[in-house]
Amino acid sequence: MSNWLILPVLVPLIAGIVALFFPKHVTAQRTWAFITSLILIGVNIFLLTYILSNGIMTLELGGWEAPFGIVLVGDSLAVLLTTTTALVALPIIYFSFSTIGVEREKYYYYAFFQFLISGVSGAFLTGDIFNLFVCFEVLLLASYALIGHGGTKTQLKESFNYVIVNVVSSAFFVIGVAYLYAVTGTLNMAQLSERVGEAGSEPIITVIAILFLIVFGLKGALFPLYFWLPGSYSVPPTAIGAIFAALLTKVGIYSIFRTYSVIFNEDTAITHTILLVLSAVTMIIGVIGAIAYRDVKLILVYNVIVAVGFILFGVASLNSDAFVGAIYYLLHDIVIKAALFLIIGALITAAGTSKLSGMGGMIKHHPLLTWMFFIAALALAGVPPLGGFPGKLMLVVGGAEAGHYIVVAVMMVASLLVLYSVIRIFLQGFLGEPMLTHAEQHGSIKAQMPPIVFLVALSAFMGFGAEIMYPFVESAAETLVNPRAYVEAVLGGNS
Amino acid sequence: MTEIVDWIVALLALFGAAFSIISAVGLLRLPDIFTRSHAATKAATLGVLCVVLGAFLFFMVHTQTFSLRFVLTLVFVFVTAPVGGHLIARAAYNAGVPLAEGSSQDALSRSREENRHYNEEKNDNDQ
Amino acid sequence: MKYNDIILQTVTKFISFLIFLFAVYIFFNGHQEPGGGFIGGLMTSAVLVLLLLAFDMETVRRALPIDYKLMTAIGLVFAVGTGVGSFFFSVPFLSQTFGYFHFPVLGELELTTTLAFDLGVYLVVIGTAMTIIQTIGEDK
Amino acid sequence: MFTILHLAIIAPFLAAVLVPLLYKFIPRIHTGWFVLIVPIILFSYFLSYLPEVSGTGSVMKTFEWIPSLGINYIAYVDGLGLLFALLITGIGALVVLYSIYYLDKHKEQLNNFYTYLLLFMGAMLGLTLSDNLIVLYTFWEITSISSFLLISYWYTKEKSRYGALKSLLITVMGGFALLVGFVLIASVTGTYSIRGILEASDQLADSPLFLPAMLLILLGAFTKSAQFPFHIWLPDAMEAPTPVSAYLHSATMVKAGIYLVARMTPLFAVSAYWFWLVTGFGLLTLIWGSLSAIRQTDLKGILAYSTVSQLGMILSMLGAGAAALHYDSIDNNAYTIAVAAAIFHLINHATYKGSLFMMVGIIDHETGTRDIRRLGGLMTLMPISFTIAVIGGFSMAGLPPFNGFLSKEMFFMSMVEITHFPQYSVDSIGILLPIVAWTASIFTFVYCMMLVFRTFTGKLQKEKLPTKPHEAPFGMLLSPLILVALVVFIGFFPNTLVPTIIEPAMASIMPELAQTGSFGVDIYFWHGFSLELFMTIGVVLLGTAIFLALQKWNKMHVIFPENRLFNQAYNRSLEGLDRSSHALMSWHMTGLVRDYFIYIFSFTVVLLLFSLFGTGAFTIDVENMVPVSPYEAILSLVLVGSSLILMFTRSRLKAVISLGALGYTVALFFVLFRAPDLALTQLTIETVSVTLFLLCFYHFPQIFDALKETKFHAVNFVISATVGLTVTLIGLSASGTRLFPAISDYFLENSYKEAGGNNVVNVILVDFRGFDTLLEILVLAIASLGVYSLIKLRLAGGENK
Amino acid sequence: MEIIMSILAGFLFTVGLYLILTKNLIRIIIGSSVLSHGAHLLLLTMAGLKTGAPPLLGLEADTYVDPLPQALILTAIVISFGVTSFILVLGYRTYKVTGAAETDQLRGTDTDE
Amino acid sequence: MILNAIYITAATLVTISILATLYRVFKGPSMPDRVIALDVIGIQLISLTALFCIILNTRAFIEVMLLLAILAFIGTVAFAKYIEKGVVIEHDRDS
Repeated sequence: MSNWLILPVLVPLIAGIVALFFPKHVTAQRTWAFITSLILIGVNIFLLTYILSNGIMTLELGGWEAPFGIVLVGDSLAVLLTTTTALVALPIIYFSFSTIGVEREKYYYYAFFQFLISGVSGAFLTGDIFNLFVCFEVLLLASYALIGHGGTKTQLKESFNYVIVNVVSSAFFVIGVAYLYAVTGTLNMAQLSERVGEAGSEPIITVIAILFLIVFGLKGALFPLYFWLPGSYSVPPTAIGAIFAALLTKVGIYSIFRTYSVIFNEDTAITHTILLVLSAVTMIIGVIGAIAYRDVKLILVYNVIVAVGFILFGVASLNSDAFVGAIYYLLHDIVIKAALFLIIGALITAAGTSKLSGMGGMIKHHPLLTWMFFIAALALAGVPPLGGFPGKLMLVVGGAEAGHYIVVAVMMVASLLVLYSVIRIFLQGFLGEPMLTHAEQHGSIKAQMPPIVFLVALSAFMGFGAEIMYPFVESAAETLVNPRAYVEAVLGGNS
Repeated sequence: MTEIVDWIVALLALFGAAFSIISAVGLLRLPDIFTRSHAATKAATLGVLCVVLGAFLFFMVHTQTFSLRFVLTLVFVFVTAPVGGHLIARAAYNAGVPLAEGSSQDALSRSREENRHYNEEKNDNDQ
Repeated sequence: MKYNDIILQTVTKFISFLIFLFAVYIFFNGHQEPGGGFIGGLMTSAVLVLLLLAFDMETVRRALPIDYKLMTAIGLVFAVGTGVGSFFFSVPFLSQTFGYFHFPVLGELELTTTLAFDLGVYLVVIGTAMTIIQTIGEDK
Repeated sequence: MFTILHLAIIAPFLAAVLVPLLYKFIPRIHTGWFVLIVPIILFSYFLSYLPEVSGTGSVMKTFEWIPSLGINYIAYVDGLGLLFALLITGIGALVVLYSIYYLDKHKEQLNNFYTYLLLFMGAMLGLTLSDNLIVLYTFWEITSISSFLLISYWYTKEKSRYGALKSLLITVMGGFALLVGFVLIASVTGTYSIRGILEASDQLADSPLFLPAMLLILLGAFTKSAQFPFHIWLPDAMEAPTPVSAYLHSATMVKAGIYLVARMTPLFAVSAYWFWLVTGFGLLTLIWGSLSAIRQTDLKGILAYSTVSQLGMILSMLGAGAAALHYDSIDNNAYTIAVAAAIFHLINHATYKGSLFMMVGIIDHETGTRDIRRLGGLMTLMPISFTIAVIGGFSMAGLPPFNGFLSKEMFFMSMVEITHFPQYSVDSIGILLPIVAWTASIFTFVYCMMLVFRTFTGKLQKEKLPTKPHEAPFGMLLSPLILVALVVFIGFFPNTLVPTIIEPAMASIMPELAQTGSFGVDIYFWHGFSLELFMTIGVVLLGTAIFLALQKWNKMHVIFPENRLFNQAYNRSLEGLDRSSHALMSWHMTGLVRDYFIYIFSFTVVLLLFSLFGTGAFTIDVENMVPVSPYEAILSLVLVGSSLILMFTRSRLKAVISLGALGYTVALFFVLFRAPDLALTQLTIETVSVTLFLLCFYHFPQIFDALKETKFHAVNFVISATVGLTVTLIGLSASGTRLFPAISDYFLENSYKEAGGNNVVNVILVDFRGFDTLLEILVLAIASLGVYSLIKLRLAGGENK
Repeated sequence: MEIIMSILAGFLFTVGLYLILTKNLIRIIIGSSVLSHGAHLLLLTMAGLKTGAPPLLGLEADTYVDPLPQALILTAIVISFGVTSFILVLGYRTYKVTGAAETDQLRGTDTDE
Repeated sequence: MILNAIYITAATLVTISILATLYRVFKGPSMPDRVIALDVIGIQLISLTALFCIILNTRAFIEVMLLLAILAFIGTVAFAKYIEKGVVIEHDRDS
């Protein structure tokens, strides 16, 4: 039974491998990618329900007992995230059919995509810090391949920066693991948790914690480590940008969640203060960026950064309400970022430009797209009862509980400006005088609508159906607040 | 028995090291690439021969194992070192690296003329 | 003018065979002595690189008509396949097993499923290295 | 449970979904007719609640929405809620009726219009009939959004979009403040239910969060109700079609803030801050709004500012009414009159303001302009409109026999009364309150007169009108006529409203007082030669004088120059935000990866060194270290040497050679530290990498050979050296703090026994940590395929040459 | 020895980062390579430079060095090989397509088309 | 013990010669000089590894020696071809 836990990694992995065998058959590639994504969703949902009723699930890979072999840990948080990943992957794959271009599809596009999903799921599930590094590398390599895929001028310009920044951060990841291994002598996160707990507030562990914060902050685009993000997320084709914006930063954030709740939970005074300040500044810098630009892609990209600040604020607040909020927000942000990117992609297709000044009156020819954008924009800003709201509410509640009133205020101002930044797209791009007549439209976006509608509906469901999600989110937050359960599930409580 | 072999090994090791040093000195002191290449291949291979032979003996005595791989290593070095030296020397010549000032003659000067057009990578050669 | 690399090519023919044998040896012996799929694979690629250096792309391709991308994929299939097998035996994913078997001529030999896994690694490493080198080499 | 009441509240939303379908499939019939059904049914439905909520009754129905987060949809109908529900649906029905004639079904996108309108109606209903603060907040935001959509309905107009954005930003800002306020309240009381919170109000009063929560909630209410200085969004919101203005700005949207203040009164009224803030801002808004209204030349502009001003008035009455809550019973509690006046005026305002907006709409529709400088003399051409204007305008001015007079009298009365309030130093500076109220009323009178007489009397300037004026069709006049009929009716029979609506609403605002008996509100025209009457007479006299004087000078802008202070503040701050953020971004987002690294590394180093030395984590443990052999030291020098070459070399080939040397040396270190597998791997990989480098050099340009700009870069060096130093220091500290034995003995023990391998490293790779290896070869595979597709796949837009 | 190794790793980091901070593509790529060497050496050092036999049980020694970090480093080496080869190709494709040999020529995403 | 000292001395000497050779890599002056130096370093590394085998008394590194021999050769060939022709792997020599 526990073997099922590997499936979120294995299904896309196998899907990708099989896709390598017939790269030139585009239809087959598409069908295969679509079917496997469906299977992935099914597997994940099954796991999710299974875990909710049976508690944390572990899989000792290779049958080697916990601290020695690699162990996959499926707690609610991890499986919620893999499920959301799968749910986002499907529409983006569908979106790719009509936007990515046959040429790209022939050059392993879907394989890279599946490997990316595989790496992301692996990073969510793994309970081993070095394996986390390897999973990171898988998803990074896949992202390198995707970001430069097609090799257009703009893409290449940014990909080099992207790759080099991540190479450096990987090097830091390795030395972080090295330090941790020197001090604790283990790699298993549960055992790390135990050993760090036994060590008490050993100062060197705080230093290592901060190093990890920097490493994950680099992946997660935390202030002041986000510089690589705007360029690299805005250049690749929309579908790729969408999956990046939806997932890649989230993996970094998830790692901060995991390491800061399971491992570095002893001496929180310094680390969490740093986290708090950084999250606030990240929100601010993100909205400033979102306001500063008149390019729809860039506006969205900076909004990715804002969300990072929001979610980490939940971690910094360190109470169960805040964690619930952070998880809600995290899950929703995956969905809504994907949705917004796809919408913007369709918008750019229709308008022929990504500059706000070059578009207008889209509502006239594309009313559905307009309303999808509007709803998504509101959901992004956390307007109730859409999906962004429960997360934001609980973040505010948790923040207030922890007494971080100033950051709560910052968060509210940031939300307002987020709304401003996206509503501006609405006002200038969708409303206003139509720039193009019907004949001049730059391309049909009909085929792009189903995934958009699906994602927006998913986002709306996350708001209206917050109650349905709550048990999962709550138990996820529970493992964060109280990592004992996690440790016991992995080590069997006897070591 | 072991003792004696050990001393032989030590001696071989020292010899090898000495050859190594010689080749290094040669590499440093000799005037041009071609003479240096001579020092490199000759002295270094000899050095390696001594040391590896020493190691070979050492393990033969200490662990009673006869490892073919030592021999293989030697074979390899001996087969490849001259080829490598040859290739570099030829490359150097064709790339237009000057002979030492005291060289009496350049036997391949005609062929060098013909090869001018291959020397586009001049910039690789130091300023 | 053309260079003739007779010396190099002759030596290469001889040596590459030796290295290849050595690589295979190192691959099979990896479980007991230094070596294994990675090193074996890398050495095999080193052989191929040497061949490419001594001869040229087309010659080598004619001699060894291999699609290295496919080789990579097959390698992955091997590696993943040993894991997927565990689903049928209801043991944890990637569980490996080994046993000692008696063979008529060779005598007592150890056979492990890790060998299949390692073979996957071996193939992927060769496939990867050679795909990269070949594509760069072909690029005009 | 989901009840009919819930259904009724969200019915407009459901209808909103149907509207586009109806519009699309039944284009022949004006969509408005279908829509009209909704508010009419709802109005009658809510009327049926009248008996139940009379007195202190209420109806509560709970639907569990997100109980885990404390968010339940509790529909709660009490006096106050019902009052609003009736206003919303009643005026809503009239507005829809009016809009059917106002909006042309061929020219306008009716589907959008009615969808927005229904959304808005539903949101207002939900807002006023919710007991749960979060649900209330939800509807609150939906009102902001639907009003945004309504204002931007004519989306091609620049000004519509400007006004829409402004109203959205301001009201959503208030909304966010409200949310935080609610959360603060709930964090003290532990519930989001208004009922529950009122029960725990003592607890809240003692909490340090009392004041912040109150301020935040007031901020929300003030922004929504367009109180000074947040009123600036309202005049720009006049870009919406007139039916929208009539709806939003007379009866609904702006009243949401009033509703909230009324709702929160029992919770916060004990505070002096509440009293002064609400009353003070109310009066300030009142006078500011009426002064601004005089300056307007646009009819809708006048109405907009008049709305601002009137809202201030209602709010000030509610504020003054807070005084009543300081008494335990209704007896001898003269301050309840203020609350009664507030509610009464709320109703009156809805009636006359609605009719006036519709009247302005008619004029706009029929003459093509709303500019009073171009209008005049329409009395004979549009007699019915004129009648509406007179009744509505006079009522607003507070003239008898209309309902406005009654509530204005009560307003004066309560303002005078409040000066007797013994607390909060009202007895000293409180005298200002009636004076301000009275002054403001004079200007109110003036702009009402302008509205009526500048439009309908004087000379008709036909040449200035875009279209030939004539009376509007009957359908269009119907709604305003009904409203003015109400104005007159209420004027004559105000007490019909008292037991049915006003007193239940008062009971909601003052629940504890309501327990002690009836409020005994009695509204009548004549109550002797009281102070209030003289105040009204004064208003009329002075107002007429000023109006006539203004008429003569016709240059009111000289006396009251257009003051756009707050508008400018808004515009400037938005522009400033845009510009400064752009400046900030282009300053640090240089696009140069080196700069980014500088930031990142500086940050990293500062943080790490700070934590290393700040926490005293730095230690060096020399005890357990391995001694150094001479050759190891020299080998280190080799490593240093080859990397130094790398650092300063100008030739790329030299760089690769030294990179190779470096890699080989590293391999030798692996040998030294007894890692044969590593050494083997490192060697082969190094060789293959070097080959790769050489291969790639073919594709790099010639000029690339001499690496340009290799002069020593001090800043770079300092930064990288500090990072290197940090790495070293942490490394030393970490290896000096080995707290636990490594887990690796297990591998040594079990490698042969369990996995059948002697080479432990290999066994770990393929067995113990086989998953790592699986993913690792995946990485390799991706890398190779990535390289392949990078080279082979060249889409347009690539390749320079 | 630990001190020397730590310093060496730090030094390799310095060199690697210094190269990365230059603007030249090739130097950056080489820098990333150096950086990973530093990381690997550090990982080895951090695991403890115990004296003992190489982790080959066939040697039948009394003590062995810690095999786990070696496996980790091997993984890391192979991964960084993959990354290096990718980035190398990316570098030269970038040069060919954009004509930029220095990162400061890679600025501006909007000069396309 | 003295034997061990001798081994270590030998190892030290070889390392010194590596260092000296490295100076040639640094100094040049021509590219082939560097390559030759690199080739020599490779060979010296074999010696050094053999010495380590003796010092550490382990057979574990024999493969390393063999590999060094192979790879040093491959490296040298690659460099030589690069210097000579600018291209390491020819596409098709006959054309």
